[in-house]
Amino acid sequence: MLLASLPFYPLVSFLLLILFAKRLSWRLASAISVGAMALTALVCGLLVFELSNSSSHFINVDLWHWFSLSSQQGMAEVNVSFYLDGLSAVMISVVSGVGFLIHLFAAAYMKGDANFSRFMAYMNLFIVAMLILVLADNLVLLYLGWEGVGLCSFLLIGFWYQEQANVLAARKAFIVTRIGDTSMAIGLFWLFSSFGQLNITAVSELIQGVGGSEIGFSLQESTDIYWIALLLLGGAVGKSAQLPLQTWLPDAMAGPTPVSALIHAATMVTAGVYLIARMHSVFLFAPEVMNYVAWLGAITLLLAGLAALAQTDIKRVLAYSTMSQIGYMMLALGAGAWSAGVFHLMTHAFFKALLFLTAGAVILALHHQQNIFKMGGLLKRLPFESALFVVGLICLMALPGTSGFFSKEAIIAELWLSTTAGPALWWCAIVGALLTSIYSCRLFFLAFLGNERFSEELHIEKASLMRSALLILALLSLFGGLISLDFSEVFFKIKAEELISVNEPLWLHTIAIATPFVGILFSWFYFKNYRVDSNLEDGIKTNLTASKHRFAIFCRNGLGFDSLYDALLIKPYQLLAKLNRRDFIDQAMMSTAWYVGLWHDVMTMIQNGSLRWYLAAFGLAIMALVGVSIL
Amino acid sequence: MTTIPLFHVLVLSSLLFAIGFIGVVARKNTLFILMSLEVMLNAVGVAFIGAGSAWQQADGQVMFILILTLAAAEVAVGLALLIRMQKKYRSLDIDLLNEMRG
Amino acid sequence: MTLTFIMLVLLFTGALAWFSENRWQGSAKWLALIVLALLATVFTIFVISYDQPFENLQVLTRVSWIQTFNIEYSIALDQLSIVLITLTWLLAIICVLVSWQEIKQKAGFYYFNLLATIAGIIGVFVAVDMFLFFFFWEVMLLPMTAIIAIWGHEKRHFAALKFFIFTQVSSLLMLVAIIATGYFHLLATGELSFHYLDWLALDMPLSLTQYLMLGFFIAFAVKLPSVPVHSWLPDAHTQAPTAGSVLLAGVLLKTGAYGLIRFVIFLFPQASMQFAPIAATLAVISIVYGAKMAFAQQDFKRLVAYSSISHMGFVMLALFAFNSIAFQGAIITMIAHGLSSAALFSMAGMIYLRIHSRNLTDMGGFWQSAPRMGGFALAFAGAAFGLPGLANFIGEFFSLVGVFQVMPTFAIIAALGLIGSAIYGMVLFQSSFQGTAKQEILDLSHRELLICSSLFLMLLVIGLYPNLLLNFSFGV
Amino acid sequence: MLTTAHSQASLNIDIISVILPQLIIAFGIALALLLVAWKRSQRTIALFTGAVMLIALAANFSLLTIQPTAVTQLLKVDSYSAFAFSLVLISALVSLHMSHQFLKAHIEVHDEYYLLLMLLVLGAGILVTSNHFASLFLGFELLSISLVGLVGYHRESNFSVESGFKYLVLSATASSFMLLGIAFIYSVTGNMSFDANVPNEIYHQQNLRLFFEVGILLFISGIAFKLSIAPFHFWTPDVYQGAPTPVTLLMATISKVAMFVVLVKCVVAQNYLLYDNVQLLLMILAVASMLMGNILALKQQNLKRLIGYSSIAHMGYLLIVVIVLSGESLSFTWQSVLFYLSAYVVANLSIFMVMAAIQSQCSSKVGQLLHYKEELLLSDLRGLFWRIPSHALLVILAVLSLAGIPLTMGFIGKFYILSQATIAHAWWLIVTLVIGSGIGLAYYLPIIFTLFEKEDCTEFKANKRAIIEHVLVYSFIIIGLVLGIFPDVVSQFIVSNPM
Repeated sequence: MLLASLPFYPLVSFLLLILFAKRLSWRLASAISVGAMALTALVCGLLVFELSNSSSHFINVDLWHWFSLSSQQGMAEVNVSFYLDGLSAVMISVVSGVGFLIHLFAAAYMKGDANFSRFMAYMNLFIVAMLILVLADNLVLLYLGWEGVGLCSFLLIGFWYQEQANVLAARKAFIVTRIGDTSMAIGLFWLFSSFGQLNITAVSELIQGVGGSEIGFSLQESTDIYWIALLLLGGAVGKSAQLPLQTWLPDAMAGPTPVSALIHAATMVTAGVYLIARMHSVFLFAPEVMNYVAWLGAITLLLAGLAALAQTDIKRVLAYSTMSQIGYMMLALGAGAWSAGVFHLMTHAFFKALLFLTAGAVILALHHQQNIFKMGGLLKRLPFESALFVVGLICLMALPGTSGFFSKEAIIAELWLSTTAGPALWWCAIVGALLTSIYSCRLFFLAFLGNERFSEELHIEKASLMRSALLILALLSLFGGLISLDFSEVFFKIKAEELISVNEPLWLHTIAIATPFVGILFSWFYFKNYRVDSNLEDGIKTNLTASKHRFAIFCRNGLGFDSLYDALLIKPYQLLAKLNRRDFIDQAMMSTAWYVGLWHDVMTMIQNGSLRWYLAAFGLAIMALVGVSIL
Repeated sequence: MTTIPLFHVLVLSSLLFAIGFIGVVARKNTLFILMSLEVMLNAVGVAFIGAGSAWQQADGQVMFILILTLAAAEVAVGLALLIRMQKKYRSLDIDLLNEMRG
Repeated sequence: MTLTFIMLVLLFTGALAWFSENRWQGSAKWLALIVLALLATVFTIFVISYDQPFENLQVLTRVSWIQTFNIEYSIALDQLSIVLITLTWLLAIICVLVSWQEIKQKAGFYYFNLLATIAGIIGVFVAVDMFLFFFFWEVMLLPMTAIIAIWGHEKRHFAALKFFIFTQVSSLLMLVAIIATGYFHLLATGELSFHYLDWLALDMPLSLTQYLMLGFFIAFAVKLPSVPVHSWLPDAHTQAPTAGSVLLAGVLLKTGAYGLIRFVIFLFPQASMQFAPIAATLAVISIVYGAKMAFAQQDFKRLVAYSSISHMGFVMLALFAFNSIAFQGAIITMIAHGLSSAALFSMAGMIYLRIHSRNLTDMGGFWQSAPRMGGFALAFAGAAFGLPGLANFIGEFFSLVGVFQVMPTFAIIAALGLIGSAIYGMVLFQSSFQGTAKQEILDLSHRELLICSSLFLMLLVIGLYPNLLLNFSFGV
Repeated sequence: MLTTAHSQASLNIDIISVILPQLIIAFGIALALLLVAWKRSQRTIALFTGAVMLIALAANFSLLTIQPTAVTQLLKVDSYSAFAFSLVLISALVSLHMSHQFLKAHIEVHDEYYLLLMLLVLGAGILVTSNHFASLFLGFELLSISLVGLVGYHRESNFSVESGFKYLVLSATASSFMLLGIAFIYSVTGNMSFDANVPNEIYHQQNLRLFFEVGILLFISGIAFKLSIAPFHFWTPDVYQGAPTPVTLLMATISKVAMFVVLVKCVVAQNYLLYDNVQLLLMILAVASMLMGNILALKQQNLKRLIGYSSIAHMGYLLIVVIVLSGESLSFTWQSVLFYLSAYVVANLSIFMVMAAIQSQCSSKVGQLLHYKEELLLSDLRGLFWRIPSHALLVILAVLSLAGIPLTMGFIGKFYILSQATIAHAWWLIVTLVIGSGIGLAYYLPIIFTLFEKEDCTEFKANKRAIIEHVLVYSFIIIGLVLGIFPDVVSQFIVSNPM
């Protein structure tokens, strides 16, 4: 019952806020929204506790019967009902916990805004949708949440809708993800038509039942599974900003920073990962697709890292790093390292939220200055924020001991031996880690070391709300790695093929651990001019600028995907629309009218009131008719 | 006595009729048009009489008489209109009468 | 008998409103509103209190009308018609509400036309004698055309003419088909009959039915509308007054779908099965083409009109899938589209009332000054692009799931329509309510609030609890 | 043979009773002449004419259910002809009222007008009952000559001479063509009665057969001219426009009805349709006039011309019935023809009534002499609905009926035609009909739209004095609606009788 109530706290607060939008004072509004979140977090904690010491490995609750689809395989009940197991437990705790903290932060961060309560309302609504997504026990309900979070992200990216840029960013985010969603929807149709089920557990049992048995799948079924997996992957790719649908995420940074933290770092973008983890039973029987997942993850990981190296906007750096981290998760899932992937999801939520929020604080302090080349030397000026940022970064770089370390190592460790991944991907992961550390250092040096490159006076926000939220997040990201997740009940392993006794080379782990340090070392020297305070060397301030190298610019613009899609899809569509604005079918239809009009003119010409012509016509007509009837 | 074959009569009447019709079409003067109308009607009369004699019936002649009366009536109305036209237009050119069109 | 009574009362009230408006200004709308509400309740009571179940047609009245052709005045009800009539009542009341402020001059005659149209529509939904059906089918057009032609916008005459000619010519083909079927009945059974039930009993050779079916199909495809005979719709919708568009989009298009169900698919099953590929192709084309055209439009109402084409494409596709899920999907889509498009059109009307323009380029940033309006606009746009939780989603989901089981390729192409709908939905919402504020407008008045919220609530309820409709079998 | 026919025709009472209406009209004419000699007054002559016609109508009513009876060789009265004649009389009465309104404005008295009117009716009466080429010819000429007189009647009008001449010359030509045709037919068959069965040997003698077919063609084209069927339609718009409105009404109703009835009679009796090239000919005519009429009427601003063009199209539609007519379903054919004709007549009467009303209102008195409003443009109807709903309603009904929209008689008429065509599988004709009526809407609807337009330019207001006018208008609205919804009321009069 507690489970059933979970999404309703934020929902109620959303309704309150949206109904009395303008009439609420900041205090009241923040109290409502944050309070609701606190309640959610609390309940969620209770639920996790309940789950952990309940005998069964899941809690299931029906709210009401939504609809039922009849098919050859029988009736498929699709209910509005929640399903809580280890996996979803992790997700809801991340969502509600991190969500609560971010709400806390946002309440302070957005204090000045005119539409504060609307903002908080959207945040709550987002939490609702996210919880539904996570808790859904069938794919249709999951799709509902899926679209819901999409809508909320659209609303929040375009929160400051007066700027056209934000509007366009919001549109882009929505439509690009919608493409993924559509493929996912088709996946659902396919799933239903071939298995007659949409309930997640039912589907996985069905598939495992058939796949695990001696009979195995018929050829038809296996191709079906292949396609279903592929289409679901499409959905995941869309939401999680993986190749080839990643282009919306950097633009999404147009939204307020708490939004970026909550939606585009911690929760929503990882929904794709969650989806794949949820449907792992389908993916397990489509090894090719698992392979694709791994490769997609790896490529995204590398490209995003590359792009992050060239960014000038602090939030965009973080956005790309988010992409690459999700790439890690995908890689893990592709490799069949489900729990590692989910684990990384969690830790990443912690430290990336921390990074974003701190960045937000910094940006606030710098009067919405986001360009890291206009920062520098903040370590002295904002010690608190800088410290927290460092914490976030070391987690991101996965220095030993941090939460990032545990999760990432877990992933990398499983790659080498995985049947669907293999050494090549392992190397990718390593290179990715290297890149991560390098761009993290670059970011850190540029923003926090070196000489101050901003003129105006800092405006120091000492709101205790913010700081407490940041602190908690920092602690979580430092020690979140110690949380042990047990997914033995959740993830189903293909038996039969035992651990292949190819003992992996010993140097793997050493390399994996060493990589970040190599990166740091490299950048310590390579980014010297960023780091050192140039005032010490000579009086004049050397004004740093982003590199003008063509390749750098290419990377800065997201490796040209945007322009590619623009040329391939958007421009043609717009052109088509523009050419055919007048609807050529309509034109064709109306041309008949024009034709008749033509005849009208001709005949009216004949109808020239001259009597003798009429007589002649009479005679001619008769002659013609005589001719016709004689011949 | 030898009877003229019906076929010839019909051909003759058709020729007459054609002449009359051409007259109606070609003439510009209203008076002549009326006259050509008479020609047409009488051509028809010829046909009727020929047919009647061929079938040894009086019907042909009866029809011819009817036609004559018709012709008379027509001419009467026609001439009345003609006078009005002369009054109005000071001319009998039929081509003046094309104010209504389209 | 009750239904006849209802229709007569509607006409009579129309006339009354017409005259009373000349006496007392502004009496017509109240009269119309009250009577509509009363009749709606009467209808509901009648349906509830009726003893037989409505799974299949219940013939209520059957009296001889024109002996010369053995034509009868015969009306019947079943679940399908009940649902559609309920929708009609609902939108009728909405129509009166939206024209509350909009219609200033000649209001009396306006309400006469409105009520006459509604009477005609109800007649279409209940008539089972084909001649009677055709009769209502045309009678419903006349006042609708009048509404467009008298109270419409700048190009109203052209639009009305186009609308009328399209429907008229197509329905003449249907008339020929009707007559042909009637005389085939004469040949087969020895007596002329235009009664639907008699025809159902008749078994006709496929070689004949395929042509008859085509005759009916064309008429309904024009009304639906489906590419390539859709082009009357954008003009009619754009030029009509708000209530006109609401009625057109909400109910008149549904009569086309209703006809497809009852007089094409149920009457000529084999023929329509045989025809299904072509119909499905047309449907898919209209889905994608409509979405694309909608994206291209600058005119708010025109955009919505093209989106209707796209949505009705889903209906047709689902109907020609011959699959029970798809069938349910089609019906839910009909209802949902009725509500959502009506909502969008009334939204357009409200905006027009404020800024006297339908052009999207004149809009923008209204959210600032009219947050409630913006919220509803977003909700309705969301409904249009099938946001889960709202009715349209259920409809499209059912349709596509059903279609996928029969002809996957079509379903996949149709699913592209979802992307297209997202695009035009975004364009619609963002260019009107987001961006820099072009001008300040007033927020919703209480009346408008009532309209929007009631429509939205219904969308939401159907979206979250579709069993309201799914419990009916609709005679499959 | 005529002579013998006369001798054996003992004028017993039932014969007289059968042709009583025609006789009444004939005597009415004679009496009218006497009346003129006795008292020259506008009112009396008008009232007298009206009375005569009413009596004739009453006398005609009893004939509606009569068995076909031959009156000599020349005439044959049956229920259909009776029905047609009552249509003729009704329209004549309406036109009489209109003409009275139209003429009483003038100073000098117009007895001859009413005489011509009665002659016209008589001609129509003979035509509808005629069963012999001679009587056909007589009626035809009676009709056309008196029409010529009426068309050119209005002396002050600019167009009277022109339209008069056009009608005179063209109809004279047409009738002479028809006569030639009759002559040819007679010369081949040797018998001018419709009932005469054509001897077969004409097939064997080639040259005569040629004449026979050409004869039929000429004969039909002569009638087609009167029916203004394309391509013999050229005179229609001009004469319609030029003639005074009541006369136009006569042309649109009486001559059409009479001519069509006689055409059907003759085609049925002599079953010309056995010759397939006649069928072909009729098809060509039908298709041509369906299309041309509708296309020409597009964008037409002058109301009378528009009606003229639309009449072309309507005759085209009606011709379909003749083409597809078959021996067994003869009564059904008659029913269709007569119903369609009555729908057409009612519609025309309605429209012309309003047109005449507008004209008589809009014509301004200049001094003593009245300056008559010649041109009646579409724009004169603008905003009529908001000023005189009754008249506008009548126009709307009429136009819808012409357009064949349900709720009106026109639709039922179209339903008849479509049924006929469907039974005969004449798909091409159906397609043409559909296209034609589709085009037709493009000029019918604008009329209605103009009625609804906001601004009212003409000063035409309802004048309360014309009671008869209002009675007529309302009654015609009711007739139109009732007969449109309950067509049985009409079709029960068109009782079939075994031929």
